Amino acid sequence: MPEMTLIEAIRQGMDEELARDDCVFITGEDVGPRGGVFRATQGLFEKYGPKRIIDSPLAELSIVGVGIGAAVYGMRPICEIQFADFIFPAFNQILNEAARMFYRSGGEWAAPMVIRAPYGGGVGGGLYHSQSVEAFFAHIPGLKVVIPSNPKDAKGLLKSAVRDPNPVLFLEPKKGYRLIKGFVPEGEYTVPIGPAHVSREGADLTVFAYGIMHYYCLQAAALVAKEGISAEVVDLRTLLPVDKAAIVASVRKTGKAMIVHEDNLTGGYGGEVAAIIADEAFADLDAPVKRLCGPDVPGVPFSHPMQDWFMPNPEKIAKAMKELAAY
Amino acid sequence: MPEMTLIEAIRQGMDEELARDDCVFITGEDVGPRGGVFRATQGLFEKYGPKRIIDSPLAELSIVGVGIGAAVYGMRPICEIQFADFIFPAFNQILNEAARMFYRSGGEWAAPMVIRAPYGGGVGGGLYHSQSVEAFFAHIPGLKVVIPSNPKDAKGLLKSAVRDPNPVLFLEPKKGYRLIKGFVPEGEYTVPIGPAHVSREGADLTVFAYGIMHYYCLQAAALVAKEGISAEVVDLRTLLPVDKAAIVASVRKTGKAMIVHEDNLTGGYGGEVAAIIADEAFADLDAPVKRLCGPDVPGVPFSHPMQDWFMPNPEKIAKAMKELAAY
Amino acid sequence: MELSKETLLAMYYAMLRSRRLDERAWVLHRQGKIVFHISGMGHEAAQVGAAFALKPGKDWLVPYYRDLALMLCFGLTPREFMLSLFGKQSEASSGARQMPSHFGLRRANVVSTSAPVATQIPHAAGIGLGMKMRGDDAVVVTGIGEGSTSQGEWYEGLNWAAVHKLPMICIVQNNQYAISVPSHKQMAIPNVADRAAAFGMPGAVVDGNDVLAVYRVMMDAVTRARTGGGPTLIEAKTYRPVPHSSDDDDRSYRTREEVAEWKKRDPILLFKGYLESKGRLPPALNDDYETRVLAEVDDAQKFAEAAPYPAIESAFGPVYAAEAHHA
Amino acid sequence: MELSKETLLAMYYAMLRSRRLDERAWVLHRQGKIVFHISGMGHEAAQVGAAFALKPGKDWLVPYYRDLALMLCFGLTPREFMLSLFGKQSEASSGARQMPSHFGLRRANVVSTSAPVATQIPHAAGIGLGMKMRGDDAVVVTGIGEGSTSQGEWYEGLNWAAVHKLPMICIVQNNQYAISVPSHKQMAIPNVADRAAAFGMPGAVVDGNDVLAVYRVMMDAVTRARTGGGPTLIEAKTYRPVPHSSDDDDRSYRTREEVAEWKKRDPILLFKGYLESKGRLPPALNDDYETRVLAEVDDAQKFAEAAPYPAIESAFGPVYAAEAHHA
Ligand SMILES: Cc1ncc(C[n+]2csc(CCOP(=O)(O)OP(=O)(O)O)c2C)c(N)n1
Ligand SMILES: Cc1ncc(C[n+]2csc(CCOP(=O)(O)OP(=O)(O)O)c2C)c(N)n1
Ligand SMILES: [Mg+2]
Ligand SMILES: [Mg+2]
Repeated sequence: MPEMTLIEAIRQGMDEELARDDCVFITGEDVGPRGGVFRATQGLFEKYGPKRIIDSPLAELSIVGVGIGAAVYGMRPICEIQFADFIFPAFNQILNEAARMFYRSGGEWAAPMVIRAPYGGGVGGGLYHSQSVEAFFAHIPGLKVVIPSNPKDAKGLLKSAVRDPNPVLFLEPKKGYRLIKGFVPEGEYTVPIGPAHVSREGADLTVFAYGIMHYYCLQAAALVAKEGISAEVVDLRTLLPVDKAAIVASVRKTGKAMIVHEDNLTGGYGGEVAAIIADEAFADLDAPVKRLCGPDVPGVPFSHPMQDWFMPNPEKIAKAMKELAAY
Repeated sequence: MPEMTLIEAIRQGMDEELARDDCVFITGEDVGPRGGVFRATQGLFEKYGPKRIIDSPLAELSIVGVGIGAAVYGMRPICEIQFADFIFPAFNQILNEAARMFYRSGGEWAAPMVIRAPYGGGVGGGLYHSQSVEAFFAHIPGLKVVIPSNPKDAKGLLKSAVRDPNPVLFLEPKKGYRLIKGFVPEGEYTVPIGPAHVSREGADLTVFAYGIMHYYCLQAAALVAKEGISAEVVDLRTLLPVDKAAIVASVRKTGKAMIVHEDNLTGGYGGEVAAIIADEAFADLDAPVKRLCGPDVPGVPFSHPMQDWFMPNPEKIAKAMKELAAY
Repeated sequence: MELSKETLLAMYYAMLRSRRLDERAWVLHRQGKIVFHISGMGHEAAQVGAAFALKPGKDWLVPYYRDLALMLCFGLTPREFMLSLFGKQSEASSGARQMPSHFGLRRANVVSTSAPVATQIPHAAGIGLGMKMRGDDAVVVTGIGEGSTSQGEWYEGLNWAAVHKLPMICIVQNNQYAISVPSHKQMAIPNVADRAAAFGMPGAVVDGNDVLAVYRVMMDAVTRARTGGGPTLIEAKTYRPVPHSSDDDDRSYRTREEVAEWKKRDPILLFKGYLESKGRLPPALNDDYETRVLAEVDDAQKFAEAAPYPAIESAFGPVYAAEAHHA
Repeated sequence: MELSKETLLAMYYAMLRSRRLDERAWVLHRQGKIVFHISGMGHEAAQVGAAFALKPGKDWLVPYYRDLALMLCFGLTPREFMLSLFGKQSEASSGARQMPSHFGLRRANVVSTSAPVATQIPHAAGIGLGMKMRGDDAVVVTGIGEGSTSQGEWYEGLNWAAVHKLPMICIVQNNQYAISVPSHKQMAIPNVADRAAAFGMPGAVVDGNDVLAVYRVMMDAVTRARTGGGPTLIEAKTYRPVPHSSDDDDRSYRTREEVAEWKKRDPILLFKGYLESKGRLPPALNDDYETRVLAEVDDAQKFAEAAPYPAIESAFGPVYAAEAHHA
């Protein structure tokens, strides 16, 4: 099992899918000779050529809209959005077109495609290169939303996404691209879209997270373990459809729940998780349901002291865990 | 106090603001001679002329984007989006531009403007003329999101929105345009953006709603009152910034909470309300926090039996109230 | 390129059939039997002229809501159209989930369409891209109104088609109004087709009320597309003799004289006159056609009236395509 | 339109000042003192030629990230620019919330800008609309790269300007690449300015490395705009001699020969040669300019290095403008 970074795993996943199925192609800004601004597609242009690795015009709505057309025709596009911050010109296409194609046509048509986008802060990117956008998409029935937290899942989930007959938004925690390393199985495997994953068993409380925040939560859990707190960590992985059963089961067990995301608190995905818990695990709850999230300001500020204030990190998470455990 | 419909109150609010401040102007599709497809701007073109009541090109992103430019220049645009379903081409402008203008410029620039859009189902409009879009916007710090449920509030809140130095999304429950009637004070008044309103006092449970669902909740509360259930009804009115204090105060009092919206359940605004309750009113909660919402399908179906299935109504709400009261 | 007598008469019949079906829809609406109709009246020459230059079954269509005549040529049956008007079970485009005229017909390569205008243009480009990738010598045609060309979606979609020299034809049906908004408020140029230069593709203005003129221009475009010559922008100048939809009242934005003037140039009248002048349409034949069409329309109406509404369960989903869907 | 010697030398000094400041930013990045720089190098003639045709203080600017030279002409100081590079307290455009080169300067009518490309174009149109409404004979100018003209936002914004004959000038700085993507992948036409015909406005191609040529074209456009003649699209052909930004490596997408070839046509070199040939720039004067610029740049760097980081609290907000903000 070779160790690799998150972005290497993503690249390998795309490479294998391109090799497996010649309906698969990639389009997006700078995905060609440049290999993507984060190098996710590095080497693929050389290997698969300009017909399958297509530098798009600088226009996200049509990157997705053209992808939809190709998908209904029978291709399997992977559309790269350079930064999640720039996905919004395509919001109409994703929401009103891709996600609704299947239902609105009575099941006659579908738009099987993957939209990949690096998201998240802590990279000195300021308001417009740091956004977490998952909550906007986790409210769109017909769309699937996936966020991997480690290389193994990233590759396996991406391969599932390419093969999925539905549109899948695949959000990649860009701060983790090179930071997060892990072992990836050799040979063909996939990780199913849907199930959450209990990545650390615990007894005192459950913390739900995804992406790089999940990575931090594991670190925080290790920190509080030294103080005798047994935290269960659940990697949600698929945000839509949401794995209600896994959420409820863990809270039934621990009685205390906390959700961590770097996206703004209000209206964020944590609200949905908390609401599920407050309804379906109410009888087992021993404490208020807590959310540790990015503050409600319109973006991650650039200057690093302000950025540090914005971003959750293992220390902040550990502190919140301790408070919850003490309730 | 004259009685009028919801849409008449909105029209009167715009008329008075146009008369009060010549920086105010209206733009949108068919707002001119046609007076809007719902007649919200009827008569205003004749009264204020083509320079202030501007038929826009059929292009929502620029209706909003041009509005932003006019706003930073010093005007006070009211931008009409013909149906909320068609607001998404402008999502990027609302989220990345209007809402962030003030914070991103360190408070130097602001985009004071109103974006009006009729929303909601039950009107035979199918997937694309029935959408509830509030959840997408109630997650955007820097934006205000307002939804009136009655003529008095509609006029007063609209006037506040026009005068607000921030961008305000003003969502109008279109099924209520002519259905909902009420008395509107004579003369000048405003209703502040921010505070929720306890529209019916009760002791056994609280139901939170807005727009036409609030109207239905009042009817449902009257229904269950006959069976001895005392339901408190809270009209949220302003979804962003959210009135946490009002939400928590009511649940402290009744111990049971339910949120009603016609928007899809998962990732909807009800999740945020439930999460606030599950955190800040946990100790006072006597029952699971319930959500009665539109089901998680990609839109309100057209054919009326399916539409009826989708939409919450007073009977469904009353039933859910009784179940919660019995917990 | 001489058209046979049979073809000319088939064209005429196609126009007549669309018209009579369309007229019946207006009647049904006045009778309160259906809730909504949006009409293709006046556009029959533009659409039938286009359709006859194509190969249904091989070529692809991404229509817009006025494309009734085009749809009928592609194989939509009057019964199917009537089912959509009544929102009845097994409606072909959406299972009665969508409003009428939100066309789509999988068996005929007609992609499902939505209401937000211009979203279909990037889809058409994507289909064209797929054709090019696969070496398919089919053509993709998409329809749109002149007002909707103000949308960025239209611009971006055509730009892709030009950059990649895709086998795509965009037919702009310029009926001079977008609901109430005259085209001089949409654009500062007289012809939409002049915009072709902005993309680097040929553009052609044609009299949209002259079915043969449209046919000729389309044949050029189809030949170009099928032989690798790339996309074409066709603007068919026409007029909508009826209100925008059954919800509209056009008296506020145009004079009765203007409408009457254009009705003299009704495309069916014109073509009938032409055929008669060439001795191709003796009165008896025309009567025969009218009788046949009436029988078809009557049958369709009866069929749809007798058809059941969809079962409520058919609204539930599926929301997501199953793995095997596009295998 | 003969320019005085003083003006010519002022232009030269403006170009030199921008260049030296820009070069220093690259040095600071290599030294690891700053995290990001995006450069205006090579674009100085286009920007200074434009700026000198305008009236700072009266006219409005909606810039893009390469507009450093234009910003300096509008009154941004080198100290202010350096503060933005270092993300230091009191940074003028955003309070160090935004990345460097996300320009904005309230005191100089320079509107705050974001990162998503082309969003500024509708803003410029809106400002122009405001000017027209108020009878203000000012002009609004906006800058953009050629790649970004693929966005629907650009199209829609210019369309508004044309329909309403707004006093707006859009300067497309065509440096042949959008990051790695050459312009022939963006569009199937040689000149962006050819797109002016699609809007019904004048378009002009100009050598963007020739400051006087740009000035002349701009003067025409400004005169037209100021006298009610409406908008102009100007395309300044130029080249970016450096990578896209400090995060880029341009060797994967263009040859060193190509870059070297263009460096021979460096706009500062060209203008220096011109001035020398006319006897306007004796070596001593040039040395004097270099010394002055160096002192300014040194001072600015020292100032910014010594400045404090923003207090964490300055990240908190305010998120919303207060009632009185735009009174
Ligand atoms: C994005 C979007 N905005 C607004 C509407 C509402 N609407 C439906 S049709 C229409 C006018 C379309 O005019 P045009 O493109 O000229 O086509 P026509 O109806 O005249 O054939 C409008 C504004 C819509 N469907 N989609
Ligand atoms: C909507 C959006 N998509 C992608 C990006 C990332 N991006 C920043 S600059 C750039 C290239 C811009 O090229 P061009 O418009 O030619 O301007 P230039 O940088 O060459 O001056 C890209 C793709 C962005 N900022 N905004
Ligand atoms: Mg039209
Ligand atoms: Mg460029």
